[in-house]
Amino acid sequence: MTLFIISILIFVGVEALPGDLTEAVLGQSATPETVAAFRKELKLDLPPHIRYLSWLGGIVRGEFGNSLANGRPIADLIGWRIGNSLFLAATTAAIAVPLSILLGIVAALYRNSFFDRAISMVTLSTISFPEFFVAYILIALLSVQLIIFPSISNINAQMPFLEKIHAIVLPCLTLTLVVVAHMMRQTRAAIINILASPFIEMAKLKGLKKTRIVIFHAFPNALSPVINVVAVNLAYLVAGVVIVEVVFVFPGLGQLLVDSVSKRDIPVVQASGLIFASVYITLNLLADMLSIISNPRLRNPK
Amino acid sequence: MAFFKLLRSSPLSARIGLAIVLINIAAAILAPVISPYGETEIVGDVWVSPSPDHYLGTDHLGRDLFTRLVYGARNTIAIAFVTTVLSFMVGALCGFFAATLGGWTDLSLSRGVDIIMAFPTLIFALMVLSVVGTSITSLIIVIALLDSTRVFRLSRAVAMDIEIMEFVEAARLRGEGTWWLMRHEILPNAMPPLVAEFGLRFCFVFLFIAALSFLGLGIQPPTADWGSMVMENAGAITFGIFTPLVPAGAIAFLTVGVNLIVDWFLHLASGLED
Amino acid sequence: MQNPHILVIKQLVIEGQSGSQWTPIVKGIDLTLKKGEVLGLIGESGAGKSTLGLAAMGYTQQGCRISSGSIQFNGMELVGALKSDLRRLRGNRIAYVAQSAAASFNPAHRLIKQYAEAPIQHGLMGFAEAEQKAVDIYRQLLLPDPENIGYRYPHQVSGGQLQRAMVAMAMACQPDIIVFDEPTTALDVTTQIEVLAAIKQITREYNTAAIYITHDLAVVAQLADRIMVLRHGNLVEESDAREMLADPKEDYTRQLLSVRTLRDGKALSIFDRDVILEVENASASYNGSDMVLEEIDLSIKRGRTIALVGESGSGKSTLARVITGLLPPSQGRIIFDGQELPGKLADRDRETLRRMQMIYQMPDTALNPRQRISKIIGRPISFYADINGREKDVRIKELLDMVELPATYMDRYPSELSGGEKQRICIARALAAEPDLIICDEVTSALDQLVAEGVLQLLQRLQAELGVSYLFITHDLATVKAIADEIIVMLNGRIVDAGSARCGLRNHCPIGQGAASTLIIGVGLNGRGKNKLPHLACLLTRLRRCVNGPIQ
Amino acid sequence: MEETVTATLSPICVPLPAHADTPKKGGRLRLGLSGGSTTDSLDPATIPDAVPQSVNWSLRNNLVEISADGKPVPELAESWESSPDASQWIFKLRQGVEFHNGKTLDAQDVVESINHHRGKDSKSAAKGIVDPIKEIKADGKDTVVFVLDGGNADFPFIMCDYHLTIQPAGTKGAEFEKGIGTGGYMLVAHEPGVRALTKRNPNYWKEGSAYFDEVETISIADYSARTNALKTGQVDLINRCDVKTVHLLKKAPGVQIVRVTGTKHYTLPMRTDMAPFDNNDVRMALKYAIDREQMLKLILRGYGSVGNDHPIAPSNRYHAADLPQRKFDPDKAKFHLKKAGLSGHTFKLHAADAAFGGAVDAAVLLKEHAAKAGIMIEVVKEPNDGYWSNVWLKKAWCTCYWSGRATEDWMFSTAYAADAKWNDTFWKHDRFNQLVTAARAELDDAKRREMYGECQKIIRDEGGVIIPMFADYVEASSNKLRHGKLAGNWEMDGQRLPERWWFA
Repeated sequence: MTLFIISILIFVGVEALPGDLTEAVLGQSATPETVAAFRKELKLDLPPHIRYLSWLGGIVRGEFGNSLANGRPIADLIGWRIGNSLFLAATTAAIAVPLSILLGIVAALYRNSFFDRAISMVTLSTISFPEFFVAYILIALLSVQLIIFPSISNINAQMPFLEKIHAIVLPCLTLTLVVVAHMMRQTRAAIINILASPFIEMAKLKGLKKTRIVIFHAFPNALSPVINVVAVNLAYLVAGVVIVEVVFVFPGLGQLLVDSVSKRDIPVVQASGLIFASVYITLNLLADMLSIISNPRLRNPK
Repeated sequence: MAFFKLLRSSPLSARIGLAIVLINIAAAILAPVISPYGETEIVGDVWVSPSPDHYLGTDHLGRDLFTRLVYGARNTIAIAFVTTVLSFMVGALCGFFAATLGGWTDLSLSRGVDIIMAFPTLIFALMVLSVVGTSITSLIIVIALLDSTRVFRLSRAVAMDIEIMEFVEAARLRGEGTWWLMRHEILPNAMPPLVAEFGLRFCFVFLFIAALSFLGLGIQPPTADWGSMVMENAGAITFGIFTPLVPAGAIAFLTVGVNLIVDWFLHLASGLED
Repeated sequence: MQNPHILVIKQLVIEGQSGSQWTPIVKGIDLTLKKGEVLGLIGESGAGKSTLGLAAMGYTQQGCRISSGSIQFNGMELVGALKSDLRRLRGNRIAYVAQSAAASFNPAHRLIKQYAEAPIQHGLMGFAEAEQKAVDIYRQLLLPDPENIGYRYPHQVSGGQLQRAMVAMAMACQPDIIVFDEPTTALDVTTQIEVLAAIKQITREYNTAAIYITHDLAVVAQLADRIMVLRHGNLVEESDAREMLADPKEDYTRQLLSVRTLRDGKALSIFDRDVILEVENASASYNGSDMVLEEIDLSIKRGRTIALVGESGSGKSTLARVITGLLPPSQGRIIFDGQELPGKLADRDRETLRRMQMIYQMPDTALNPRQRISKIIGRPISFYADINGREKDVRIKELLDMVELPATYMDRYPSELSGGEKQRICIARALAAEPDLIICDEVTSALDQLVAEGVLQLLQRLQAELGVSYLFITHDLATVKAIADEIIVMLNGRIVDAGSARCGLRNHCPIGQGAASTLIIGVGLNGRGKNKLPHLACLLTRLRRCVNGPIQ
Repeated sequence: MEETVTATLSPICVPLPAHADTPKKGGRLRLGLSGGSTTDSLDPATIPDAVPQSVNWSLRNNLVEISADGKPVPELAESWESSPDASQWIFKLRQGVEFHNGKTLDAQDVVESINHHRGKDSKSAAKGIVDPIKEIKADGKDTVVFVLDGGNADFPFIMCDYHLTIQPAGTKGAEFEKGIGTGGYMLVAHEPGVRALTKRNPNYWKEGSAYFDEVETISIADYSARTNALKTGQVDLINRCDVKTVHLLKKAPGVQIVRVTGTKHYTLPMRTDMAPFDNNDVRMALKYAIDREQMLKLILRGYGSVGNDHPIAPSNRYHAADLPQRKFDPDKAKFHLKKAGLSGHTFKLHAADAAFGGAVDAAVLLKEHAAKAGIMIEVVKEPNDGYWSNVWLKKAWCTCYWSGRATEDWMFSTAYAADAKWNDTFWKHDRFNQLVTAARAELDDAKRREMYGECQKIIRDEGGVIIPMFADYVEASSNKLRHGKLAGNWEMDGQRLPERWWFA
């Protein structure tokens, strides 16, 4: 249902953009005749609602249709890009999620210590820089000065896995720096919040070690907010990384969407928009489910 | 005054944050006075190193970087501030409405926000800005609206927590209208989390503008704003020229400052002593 | 020779932080505890009894510090001891039972895991052995299904059981001392008794010394060998329990001990037969299908007080919501002063709303913390009567005077007031509307004994002066006895009995005859199963003791 | 190290000895190029930008190609001749040329390939340039005859257009994406907007050409990313260097800068049909209000040459070198503005970097210059997206660029003739239009030079366009790459880099 409304919104949105695909593709060389002929070929001369309905019909049958701009099947176009986007997101998440949770726990454990303050300043600074700037700095340091990692991550299907991993180290690192701060701070806040609970005092009065209290008593109860913030960041990693894709020439979905918007390639915009929306919705659902599973109160009703 | 008393008890970090923010605001207000050159005046060669003539050197067009930075403070802070205020007005209002009225209003507002949030913000902004053009006004409105979805969520959640309090029920039983409930019962109690969020959102806004500038939809040149300045000069970093670090540093500086205050504020509001 | 005292506290001063200042909470108290002895610490909130209790473990809460004095446990000095040494002691040699078991059990872990944690972490035994012991202790504490109850999560067990599980947890390492911090305060009367019995039994059995902290003399009388009365961080009186109960030396102690005064027989007013509110055949539910209230009939006379009693979950508060219009009834009528009211709050006119006011259990949440007292009380005045400016201020002062508060409170925020004062503000706010009926939802249960009594007296006085009616929702029998003209007993969403309060309680009617006894059955039966009726007699005696004060 | 090769069409160029070594085969060339998009296709009718241009020309050939000297030389056509009035052209095709799929090239392939751009239903961007073709017919298997609607002495130049590549007859729709042609490389993989991988065509008919084993073309839109990729050796060549940083890039080890002055120029078209630009004094005022030298220095960092408000580059055949260079002259600007009675008027200049890199900066710079002449300009930054459809040809004054044309006639009849579709100044000048038509059919070289000279003067003094500068094509490559004389008709050696360059 939500997806349906989103698809209508996207359609209306792209329709509302000035110009259409033909003008965008032909650019400076558009003439009224060529534009008209082009439109006819792409059936852009039909009224919008008919185009929408035929698109919807295709989706119901499981067909995304073809790109207007280059006539390729959208499923092919999107297929490997979403694979790439997910690959990047998964790799980043594999580093960022454990790292930020660990840092969050440690920061909560030694809160107001030098370590806590240092880590909070560092993460704060990383989110305070524009994303592309972090990327440039990393490139300048790790790719240009010390030639360790490639500065562009144009992975392709033929690449072996390890080479792929090597290629995406820098975008991964950039994204990690961007998301870790948020997740870590939330983890820390959630745990500290829990630390005010009576059962934590109880645990202290049982003579437990600080580490055990934080990990065994506070963290399990802070899971729900942590899961939620992780979900939000994962959704961002899949859908919101256009800038990193541009800087690192990474063939992800975001760039496709931006290109398609600028070329008014409606079916591609629709399809990728829907994918983003479903990723977002799925992740949120997943987060809700995990929250329930992590909470014995909800998992084992009376 | 209560404020100064509070200030005296504030931790060092909060004082640093406050100082940072005040410096920025002062720079913003006094921009025409303290800047040695005109905002868009070309005064020298491109990317000149710092010298007594140009404290921070020049930018990619040969304009004085210090001047640009100071004017950038003015524009960036003003725009981000207006945007944030707008987004809070819209977001908090809708959030409170949703929480107080509940039912159908809540459902439709929340759904609507869900739908907007399901679409990547940056791309959404990109699309909308392509339609309406990139004047400062449209930039402010579009970002404010996008941002207000986040504010909506927060204020709705906060208002929901307050809404179940008995003093709200008492006011309801008294027969008070929705507006009174929102204005007098909910808003004052929702202030601490909202103020904290305001700080964070404020920082987010100029980072967001910087991202938009990167994609070519930012603030119009020659208006100086930090995000565009980073973007315009970003190419230099590859060659070991520090110019883009200056506006980026300014962004980071202010963000850190605001966050330090926010942390302190949250700490005060939570009442958690540690 | 071994010191007979297991715990010796000398000249202990503990300070608490308020703002940037340190103010003493415990002001130089001496305390000794022998092996196996139960010491009762009694006092109102803010007396410093919890702080003192925790100090026995060498622990202070955040924002507190021990500034001078000494605490010796078994000859070992705890003040200034190494953190690791203290940790080895806590949970092992000295254990703690907190006020709210529901909050003090980690909701994420099973009971047995939390039970076993201390012994395992202190290296006393492995999990299997701890598990074995747990079952034993659970059984001794009369927990149902002792073999399996440990494998439940905290939320799956009732409050009384949870509190007993916490006692069990404290016993896990067989400590020398257990600090009980108001372990029964948050419980219903009946469950209180169960827990008290369990504590008594188990401490005797293991010869464990205990510090028992409470504000309720009735409770401490059951358990303690010796009692210390604290007030404002100072020791008021200390003596043997029997001695103190029989012959208190200090006024303050006497005040605490004094049995609540029953109201005098009230002269029937001319309005006596005048019914202000009638509820006819009302049913209600939150989700449309599961009825929370079923076929409720009720009438309240002008100038009288009706007490609505029942355990939590019996539907008392829901009934209040139905009457106020917050929850429209699915069937039935609500007639106020002869007029049928619309079910929904939004459909009622302002005049009706004015005439029916409500006072809540927790004054903390019932008062907007961001409004000054003048605004809280002033708003109903300007809202209903459209009185503003000086006239309003005069009226506010009158109201403050009525609830026995100084006029200077006008400019204060609720957080600057004590609990009892806040509740008085709530009353003033209700009175500001000049209502005919005030619904009081557990208005005294969050207050200390003496304060609560003051509030009840105030309410009675106001009733006499203003002729207002009260619908009094409570689970506390003492309150009922103190204030009600009539009693209605609710159980599982139905009214199970009704009748006159005074005759019921004053006459100690046998089971099944008067309203009060019905109440007791209702209370007793709830959650225990009707086939355990023989147990009731014993229960009743204990209950009566609680109600009427200690009989030893 | 830097090397300047001026003048594609001028004879001054001497190949540098360093690059005179003999070409050799082998290696994988990796190009990191701007100008690609995920919506690119290999249908020559809709090729928009550098990446598909380069890929298309590695896969396919034209009838005629422009040599490094700027002359039309035979490619798939072996030779051609025209009727005396230049209105009929006969192209003889090369024998034995095979497509990648094994089919042999014949006249029908050519006819269909050109017809792809003609006719009512054509969506081709090249429709405008093939419009004058009245008829195309195959005369046997290896001769194609073009009948034009008027004489055009420069017709072979037209056949060099990058859209007019030759595909096998019958190619349509998605088949274009297979990239079948007669070119030096065959398509292995193509992911629009990401990369294209081609490998050498072992049967390539063109001798001494296509030296690389493989060519990988990677789209890198972000300039810094391109620079970094080159510096870190992930690509061998990048196009469209940011002139602001070229001097820094030059210092990087293993990098060489390749620059060519071509016909590309930046323009600021004013609509002569709209107030206030319908007044030539206003146009003159603005033309005098611009400091071209400083703009060239700051915007192009010297990588280009100043313009003289007409679109004919010094490298063009009939460039009027004797025309005095227009200088920054605030007094004259004031004078003209006053004459127009518009002192104190604020002019709106619509700019976006879509027009050319640095367009917005240039506009801002112009604003500063004009301010010295007391002229107020407001720079309106337009979004890149939709710039060509919403701003160009719509707003009264905006920024624009032209890649230029190989011939004067082509340039003039595309953008300056009264009936031209892209007459972006909406300029109508009778004398100019007569001259252009006459010169097109004129065969006498001296007369033609004279006519085109006058055309340039008219545009300069009465036209609606400010042309502050011609921009070099600036590329940077690994110094392992070698090349011959560079062509200037397009960037990257006339977009023929993959088949003309080699590894040392």
